[in-house]
Parts: sequence; C-alpha cells; structure tokens
Amino acid sequence: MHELEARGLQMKFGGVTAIAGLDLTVEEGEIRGLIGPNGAGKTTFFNACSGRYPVTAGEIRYRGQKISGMKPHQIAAEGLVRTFQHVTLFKQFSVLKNVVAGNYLHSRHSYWGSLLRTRKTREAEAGSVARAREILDFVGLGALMDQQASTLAHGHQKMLGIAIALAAEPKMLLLDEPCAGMNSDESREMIHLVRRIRETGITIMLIEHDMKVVMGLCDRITVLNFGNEIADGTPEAVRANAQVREAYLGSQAHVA
Amino acid sequence: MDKSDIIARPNRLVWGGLLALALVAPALVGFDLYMIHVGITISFNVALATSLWMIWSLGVISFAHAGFMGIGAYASALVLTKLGLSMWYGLWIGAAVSALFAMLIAVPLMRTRAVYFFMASWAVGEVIKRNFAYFKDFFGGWDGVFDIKPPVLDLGFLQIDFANRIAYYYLALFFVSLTVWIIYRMNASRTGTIWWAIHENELLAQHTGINVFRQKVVCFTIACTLVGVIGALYAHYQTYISPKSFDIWKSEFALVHLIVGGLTTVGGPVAGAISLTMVDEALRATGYFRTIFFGVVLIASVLLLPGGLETVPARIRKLFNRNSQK
Amino acid sequence: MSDFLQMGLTGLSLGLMYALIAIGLTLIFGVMRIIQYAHGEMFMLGAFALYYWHAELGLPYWAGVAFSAGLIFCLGAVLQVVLFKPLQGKNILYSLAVSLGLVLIISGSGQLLFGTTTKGIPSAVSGGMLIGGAYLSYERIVISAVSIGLIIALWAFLRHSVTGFAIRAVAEDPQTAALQGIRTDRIHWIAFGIGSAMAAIAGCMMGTLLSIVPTMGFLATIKAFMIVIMGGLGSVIGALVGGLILGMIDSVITTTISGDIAIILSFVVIFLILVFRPSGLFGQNWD
Amino acid sequence: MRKTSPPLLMNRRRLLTTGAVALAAPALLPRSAFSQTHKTIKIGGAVPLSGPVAYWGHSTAQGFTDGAAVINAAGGVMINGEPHMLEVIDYDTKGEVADSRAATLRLVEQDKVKYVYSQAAASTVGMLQVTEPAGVLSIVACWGYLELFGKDYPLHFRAEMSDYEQGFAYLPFMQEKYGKDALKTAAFIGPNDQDGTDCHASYKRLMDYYGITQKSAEFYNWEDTDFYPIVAKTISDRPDFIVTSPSPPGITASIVKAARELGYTGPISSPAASETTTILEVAGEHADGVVLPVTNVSPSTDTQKAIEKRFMDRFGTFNALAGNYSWWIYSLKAAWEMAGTAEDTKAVAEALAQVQLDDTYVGHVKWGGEKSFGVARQGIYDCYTTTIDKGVAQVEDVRFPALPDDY
Repeated sequence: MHELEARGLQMKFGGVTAIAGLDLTVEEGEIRGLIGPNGAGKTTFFNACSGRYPVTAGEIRYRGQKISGMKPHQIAAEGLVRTFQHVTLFKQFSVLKNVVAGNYLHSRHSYWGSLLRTRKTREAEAGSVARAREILDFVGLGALMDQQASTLAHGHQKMLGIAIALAAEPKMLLLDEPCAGMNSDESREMIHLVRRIRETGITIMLIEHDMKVVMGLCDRITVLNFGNEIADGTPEAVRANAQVREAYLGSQAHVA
Repeated sequence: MDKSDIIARPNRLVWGGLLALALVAPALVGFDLYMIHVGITISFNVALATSLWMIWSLGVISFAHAGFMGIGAYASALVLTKLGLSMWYGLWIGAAVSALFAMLIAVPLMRTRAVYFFMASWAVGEVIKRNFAYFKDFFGGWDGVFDIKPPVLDLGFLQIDFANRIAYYYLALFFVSLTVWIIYRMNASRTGTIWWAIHENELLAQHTGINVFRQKVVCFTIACTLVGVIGALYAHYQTYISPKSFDIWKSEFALVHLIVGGLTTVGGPVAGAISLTMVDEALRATGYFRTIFFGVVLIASVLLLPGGLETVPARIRKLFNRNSQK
Repeated sequence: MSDFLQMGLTGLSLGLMYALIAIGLTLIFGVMRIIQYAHGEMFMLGAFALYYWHAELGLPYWAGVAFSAGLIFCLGAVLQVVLFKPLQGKNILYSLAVSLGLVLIISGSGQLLFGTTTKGIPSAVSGGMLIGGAYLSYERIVISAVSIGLIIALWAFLRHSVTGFAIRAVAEDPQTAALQGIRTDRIHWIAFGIGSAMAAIAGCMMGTLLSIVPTMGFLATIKAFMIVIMGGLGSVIGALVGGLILGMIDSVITTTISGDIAIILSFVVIFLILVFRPSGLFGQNWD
Repeated sequence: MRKTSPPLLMNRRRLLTTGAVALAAPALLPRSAFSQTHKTIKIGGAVPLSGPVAYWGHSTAQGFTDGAAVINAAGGVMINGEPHMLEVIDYDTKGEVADSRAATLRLVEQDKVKYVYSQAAASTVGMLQVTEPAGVLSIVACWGYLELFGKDYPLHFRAEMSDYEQGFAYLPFMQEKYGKDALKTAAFIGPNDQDGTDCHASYKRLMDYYGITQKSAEFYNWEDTDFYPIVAKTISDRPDFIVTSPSPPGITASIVKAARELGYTGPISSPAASETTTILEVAGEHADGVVLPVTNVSPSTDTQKAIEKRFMDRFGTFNALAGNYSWWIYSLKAAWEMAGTAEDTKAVAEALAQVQLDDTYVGHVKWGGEKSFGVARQGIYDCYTTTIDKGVAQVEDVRFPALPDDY
C-alpha cells in the first residue's frame, strides 16, 4: 500500500485550473522530488495534501486513508506534515518555544491540567521541552535556543521551520523549497539534514528549483507543468527527458 | 523559555507584594469607605481588563466584553429578584449563562478575523445590551433591575453580611485574585503556548495539529465565563443595574486599560486597570474637565509610553544598567 | 399609500445623509486602515463651525459650508501628523485608543466651548412640496443632492485623479507606493484631511436639518462604522448603498414597528455580513 | 540561565503601584481637611455635567452656586445666632447611575456632606441608594420615578413638579385655549432611558385622571438626529395633541418641525423644554401650536429680572429651568433657620416640609403631597406656561396647579 497516493486530483480556483487530473504515488522511506517551472502547481499540490485548500475533484490517500476532505490539523495528526515556501514561524517566540509549540500533537494537554499544574501536565511539558531540545540539536540550531525567532538569519529560519515540522513527529514530511535563498554551503548542509531525516524513517517529498540539490537527493522525481505530470522517474531519466527540458527552457530545447 | 515567558514567570515577590498591599489597603486608608469603594471598582476593572487580555492572547479584541458582563449580572440579579436565590447561587448561574451564550455566539463569531472580529463583537455587544432594554417586562427595560441585595454568608459560628463594604472589598478581592490567578496560570502553561501560537501565526498553528477553531471557542468561552462572574459581583455590589451599565463605553475602557497597561503579559492589564481607575477617580473633582483630562492621559500614555506600563521596569533596568556602565 | 411614499422619501433622504457621513470614514478607515473613532466629532465640529459662521456672524450659508470643510480638513491633517503618524506600522489597536482619547477631549471641550444648550442652523432653503400626499421639503432635496454630488466627486477623485490614485496605492501597499516615488506621509494627511472634511460637510447638512449639540458625534460615528462595514471597506459605492440600506431600515422599521427593533435589526445585519461576507457588499477583503 | 537582576532594583509591580498611589493620593484626600475658619454647611451636588442630560445638570448647579454666593454675601445662614457659610461641591455623574453612586459616596463619606442635590433620573437613582441609608437630605428635580422607589424615603424632596403635577396647570389652560372636546386623545414621545420612562409614567397617570385616551408612546435614542420616522408613526393614528417629555429645546424643535412638515396640526406640549430661542431658530416658520409648561421666558417681577441679570453676569447664560431651580437653596436656608440646626437632618426635613416662599423666580412655592408620599416632599409652585403661535413666543398663563384633594 502506498505511503501517499493522489488519484485524478483536480484543483481549480475560479477559472484557473492549477492541477488538472494528477495521479501520483510515493512509497515509504523514499525521498521524492517534485519539480517544474513556476506556476506548475507544485505548491498547490502541497496545499491540497495538507488540507489548506479544498480539493476540487479526485482523491488523496495517505497510508490508504482518504485525507482529501480533512482539515489541516487532522491531516497533521495522521502524520503528514508540511513546511511552507515562505518563512513561517512564531516570530515573537524563542527558537525553543517555536519547536515546543510544534510539539502540540505529542504532549498531553488539558485545560484543568494547565490550571492546576498537575504532575501529568508538568511531566508532559518537560517532556515536550526535552524533545524540542533534541530536535534543535538534530537540526543544528542547539546554540540559538533562547534567541527570538525573528532575529535569526534566513538560513537558520528555514532550518527552524523544518524543526517545527519535525516536532509534530511526522511519518511523512512535505518540504516546500527548503533551499530557497540559501548559498551553496547552506544548501549542502540542508542536503545532509534531509538525508539524516530520511534515515530516521520519515518519507520525504520536496519541491526544489536548485537542480544540484534535487539530483543529489531524490530517489525519484515527478515533473509537473501547467498542472499535468509530464515525466516521472530516476533523476538521470528525468534529466534526459526532452519534454522536461522543453518545459524548463522553453522552445529552444535543443540547446546542449 | 522565551521573552514573554521570562517576564511571565512567577516573580513571586512582585505578585505577593501586590496582593499583600491590596490586603492591607483598607487599613492603610484608615477604613475610609469612599477609598474602599474605589478599591472595589479597581478590582472589577482589573478583572475586566485581564479577561479581555485572555481573548487578546488569541490575537483579537472582543467589544462584546461588557455585554457578557451584563449577561452574568442580569442572570444573577434576576435569579435573586424573581426566584429569591442569593448571590451564592447567582454567581454560578451567571457564569453558566454567560458561558452558554459565549459558546453559542463564538461559533459564528470565530469565523471572522482581526478587524472584522472586532466589529462583529461590537455588534454582538450592542445586540445584548439592547435586548436587555427591549424586553421591558422580563429585564426591566431601560429602568433596569432594582434592589439586588448583597448576600449574607452564614457559617454557623460566623455571619458575614456583605452589605458591609469592607467585607465586600475582600470578597471582590478574592474573586479578582482568583480570576487573575486562573488567567496567569493558563497563560504560563501549554494552553498559553497554544493560544499565543494562534496569535502569532494561525496558519502554522493549524498545520502543526492545533484545532484552531475549537481552541478559539474554548478561550472565548472561558474569558466570558470569568467576566460573567465579575458581572454578578458587580450587580450585587451596585444593587442596581440597567442596560446603560453595560454599554460600549465599559468595553472601551477595558480596552484602554489593556493598551495603556501593556499587551504582552498579564501584568499589563493589571497595572493599566489600577492606575487608570485611580486617575479617573482622582479627576472626579475636576468637574467639566474630567473627560478631557482622561482623554489627554490616554493619548499621552499611548504615544509617550509605547508598549504600555509593563515596559516601565525594563526601561528603568536599561537606564539603571546604562548608569552603572558609565 | 402616502404613508409608504412618506416612508420611502424619508428613508431615501435619511440614507443619503448617512452615506454622506460614511464616505469620509471610507477614506480614513477603509482606505488608510485607521480606526478613527473621532469621525463623529469631526461631523460635530463641522456643524458648529457652520453655526458660528452662518447663525452667529450671519455670513452666507454656502460659504460657511466651504469654510467649515476647509477648517476641518486642516484639523484632520494636523491630527494625522501629530497623533496618528507615530502609530503607523503599529498594531491597529493603538490608533483606536488614540482616537478614543480624541473623542473624550473633543466632546468634553465641545460642551465647554459651545455650551450644553442645543442650537439650530437656519437653512438656506425653506418650504417644501407635496408628492402624492407625502411631504418633501426643499431642504431635504438640496441635502440629498449635495450628498449624491459629494459621493460621485469622491468616487471620481479616487478613481481618476492622480492624488486619488496615489491614496489607493498607499492603502494597497505603502512600501511599493513609496518605491514608486509617492510621498506616503503627504498622502496620509491629505486622505485624513479629506475624510474629515467630508464628515464636516455632512455635519453642516445635518445641522441645518436638525438641531446640533456637542454630544451628537457619538451616534454619527456608530452609523458611519455600520455603513462602511455593510458597504465594504474602502468602497465608495458600498458606502452609498450601505447608507441607503440603513436609512431604509431606520425609516421603515421605526415607522412600522419601533425604533428599538430598527437598531437591533441593523446590528444583526452587520453581524451576519461580517461573519458570512467580511468584505461587505462591494469592498475587497483586507487580508 | 536568567541573568540575576541586581537585588536593590525596585520590583516591577511594587514600583508601579507605589508610583500610581503617590500620583493619585493628594487628589483623593477629603477636601475638608483644608482651611476651616468658621462654621460651614456643605451642600453636595451629584449632577450630570457631561453627557446628553448635561443641559439640566448645569442649570441645577448654577442655581446652587449663585444662591450660595448671594447668601454668603448677606452674612450666611443664621442658626441660633451663629452665621454659617455655605460651601457647594459638585461632582459630575456623566448621567450614569453607577457613576452617580460613586460621586455621592465621595460626597457623603469623604466630604461628610449632609445635603445633596441631583438632577435627572439616572443620577437621582444612583444618589438615592447612598443618601437615604446615610440619613442625608436630598433635593432633586426628577420626573415621577417615585413609584419605583415606593414611599419610605422621608429625607428625599422632589423640588420640581413631574409631568403629573404640572399637568394640573397646563392641561386646564390647554382645554380653555383649544376647547375640552378638541383634546380627547393624546400621544407621547420621549427618550429611551429612565427619564423617558419616568415622564411616561406621570403622563399616563395625568391622562387617566383627565380621562384622555392615550394613543401611541414612542421612544427615541438620545443622540438620534432625524425625528421624521418617529413623528410619522406617532401622528399616523391622528392623536388630538402630543406630549414630548423630557425633551430639551433642540429635540422639541425637531419634533415640532417634523410634525408640522408631515401635516400634523394639533398642539404639542413639552414640559422640559425651557427656552424658546432654539425652537424658533430650528423650527423656523413651523414653530406653531407649541405649549411649554413651567417655562417663564419673559421674567416680569423684579426678583425674576434680578435673578436673570445675576445669572447672565455670573454664568453668561440663563434659561427658565435655571430660574425654576434657583429657589431650592433658599428653601433649605429657611428650613435650617426654622429648625435651628444643620446637623439633625430629620428636624431639617420636617421644617423644610413647612417652608413657604413667595418672591422666587416661580412666584409662590409650597411643599405638598403628604397623602401621596407620607411626607410633604413635592414642591408645588406657580406655573408659567409659555406658548409659541405662528413664531411668536409669549407667557400666556400663570396659575397654581389645581391638584386633586387626595394628593
């Protein structure tokens, strides 16, 4: 049974068709790339999977269960968590509190517990803080724990976004342009991190424009253009595919 | 933890000091009944401002706040005048009724955001007030409800008649401290983290698994229940309530106390409510100029003290450090 | 039959007057996103400016309206620069708190300066005519004409004039507008001045039709906010339609059932619009 | 991990509250703590000086301020041969019940005042909750809410007549002027708050007594600007005459103008509109058929002229209401001198009930109403009724209200 499966997925906003009939499957433990020119429908697909926008037609199944009708918080509870293209953080919070907030699903919370500070609540909160420290060390932000999120450098803010997603203990992670706006050694660091995340057993699907990152990381790549899938396969097969080159470079596809 | 937590962490010395000062205050002012009345008014305003701050932790301001205080007040008043049940029952009935209405109204209200929420809550407050005025036979219309007797606490060996103002001062102080403690405790815990996460970035909060809609409804309901209880206390203290006691000006002054006090910690509304209630009472002797002076104080504190009274200690600490470094 | 016609005519002229108050607010609240609670006070000051100009000094009526509009334009501009400019970029609640302070100061000092007795401004036009049993005074016709004229003028100003375009650009995105060379600070106080001047003119019109008292600003603010929300933030046509709806509700419901119901009903309508269609009838959604 | 703050640093919260208390304390201290040369009698005022009913609040305060100055200039109040000076302290109540209660608490508990005056229903209701239990004598102008408060208020005096008592002066006059059978039905328009409901209660009792059937009763919002809809509804079932109360001159003018424009020709009576200039200004040529009870716009006797002149010099404004309230302080003076004490409010109250004055702004004044209220606490005086016909305002009638004998 596939980890993530889209069948006949359609996404329409008013007259605009962002995704026109997409069939796609992702297997467990895979690092899947999703590439295509701007406006191809990549982020729209992520928005559909995460429940941010309602699905116009077709179906999305995660581990066999239909999630295309669910609300974002229910989908996150199923283990499918996403990050965002633009930096989205809890700006006023400290780095540590950002990740603690992200850990909501896995720390018991009750209003009475919060009020009376019962032992269970204190333990849950301590456990949450400990888990957050672990994740921050894993991601490499251990030293910046007490800094306010808004004061971090761009690269670190992207890393924090991933840390927050990891705090939700996902089984599958949708990374939306993790290396956008990063220089080469920051990208190299990100590649290394994604590999280490996959080793913990989390399936990954990522949208990325930096071909070096995509080719280096992904086991399989799907290419979208104007909401349709035009290619699917190993990185080498996709690079050689004429249609992909044409979609990216426009009509002068024959340029070497 | 983070910036807001450091300030919010129980600085026991400060909160203990304030509570001690409040407990001793009647003796300090030589049991001057008028000053004790000012003390009771301060307690009500503190509770009103802090419960409004609780809603602000979601990122929105509710202008229906005085309306829900009215619901609590009318519920406990009518329970007394019509069914003869004393305030000890009226408090809980008032709390339950405003909680019920808060939940019913929160479901549609929470679909709105930022300024739209603000305007929608204003409309809710107006509808609540004008329904008190319209249903003459049940709510007493614009005449309001008369002689809401304060209760008598009968502990067998001790009878406390709360018509005595000093007794009522301590009763009000107890309920207000309870309210501030509840709000402070909820904020300093995981619940506070959830609500402030919704405040900071609702989209991200939803995608990390927080059911934002349910959290908003729960927070709104708790805040309105707390203000309902204060409404019941207010009714039994004033012994007379009318729709005009819960009009928009009360919500506006609660907001003003919040803004002048400071928006980031629970210390803000407490400081704002205490200082501005004193200023308003002190200006009473200035007759015509009262509203004018209050307007000037309001504008001056917003413009000259961005961030509100709660930033004063941080500013002094900075000043203090700068002097010591020189 | 004449009762219905009377209700209709009253509702129409009432609606246009309410729209006149609201279009100023459309500019300040809808476009510049400042919660100007003291909009009603500008309305009141405009009325009193005309009262002292026309009734006390006996100077010509229409010159008085222009004088009052100019005076309140300057007041609005000064207020924006002194009070609201430091709050730019800050949370919108701060602009609410400052404008609340303004309400207290202006209405309080209004009672001191103008005294508490109600005053009336003799109107430039008198008499009226009967249409099928319903009475319509020339005064109301003139005022309705002025309202329509001003609404169209503001609509045209915002749509076609350079400054109007600049105001809408600054409201849309201040940073990008600044990059295009628009002096945003200047636009802010111009927009604020025009909005306040509109309220002043509405004050003059309403002042001649009815009596004026320093505390009349409060209800005008409430009506203006209701209309701007109903019509849609930032939309001039929305203010016109919102004003007419509110005018009709006030006229018809008050005449048939009772005043209290009319007000409760209009607030319920406001609530439903905000919950199910936040951008109002014509406005664009803010966020 | 948190940097240890220097110990001597003032704790955040204590600094805040001590600073605030230091700032506010002097203003809260009782005023009487200051200079105390000779015996004084303090009179407190819990009156609306801001808000929609400020118009009446100011007139009341002017009556007391002027009266105190005149009495002090003439050597003060002689009690057992000892002169007592008068000191008037008034606090604004914003026309709200809770604020009025707070103001009265300050007057009674801090300024130790034994005599309080108030104005308008909301402020009076707030004040009464404090004065009666504290044994403080109160004198107010308010319209007919006594039914809500019942009879057990021995120290409470209502110096101004409600629509009910005034009716026994202006209704007979209107019946003479327009004819008895021309005034078979009446309608009511008033504000939607305590004042409005009070006046409506008195209006209803009056009409029931005279057997006049009552048509619609409409209530407007204080800040309402357009009266067309309400007037259209009121005149839709053709009442013979309209009573609007308590409506200040401006609102009365708007109602008259709307009624005339909508074709209504019956007389309109407004017991609380106390001056005609605004009505003439606002209603213009529509100002016709207007009856203003208890309003003396052209002071005729020398005392009335003297009062008008003094008010103009002292306050710059004068209206008939301020004149109507100006006799209150003199009746208190007579009561103190008669009772020989200013401390024992019960004795002063009994004395006040017997006081009768003659040369006041409202002519002959006496207190009545023992049968209705258990104590003669209702001020009754000559009623000057001003009418406006075809833009001409004149005092058309003066008569003492012919109250029913069981009153």
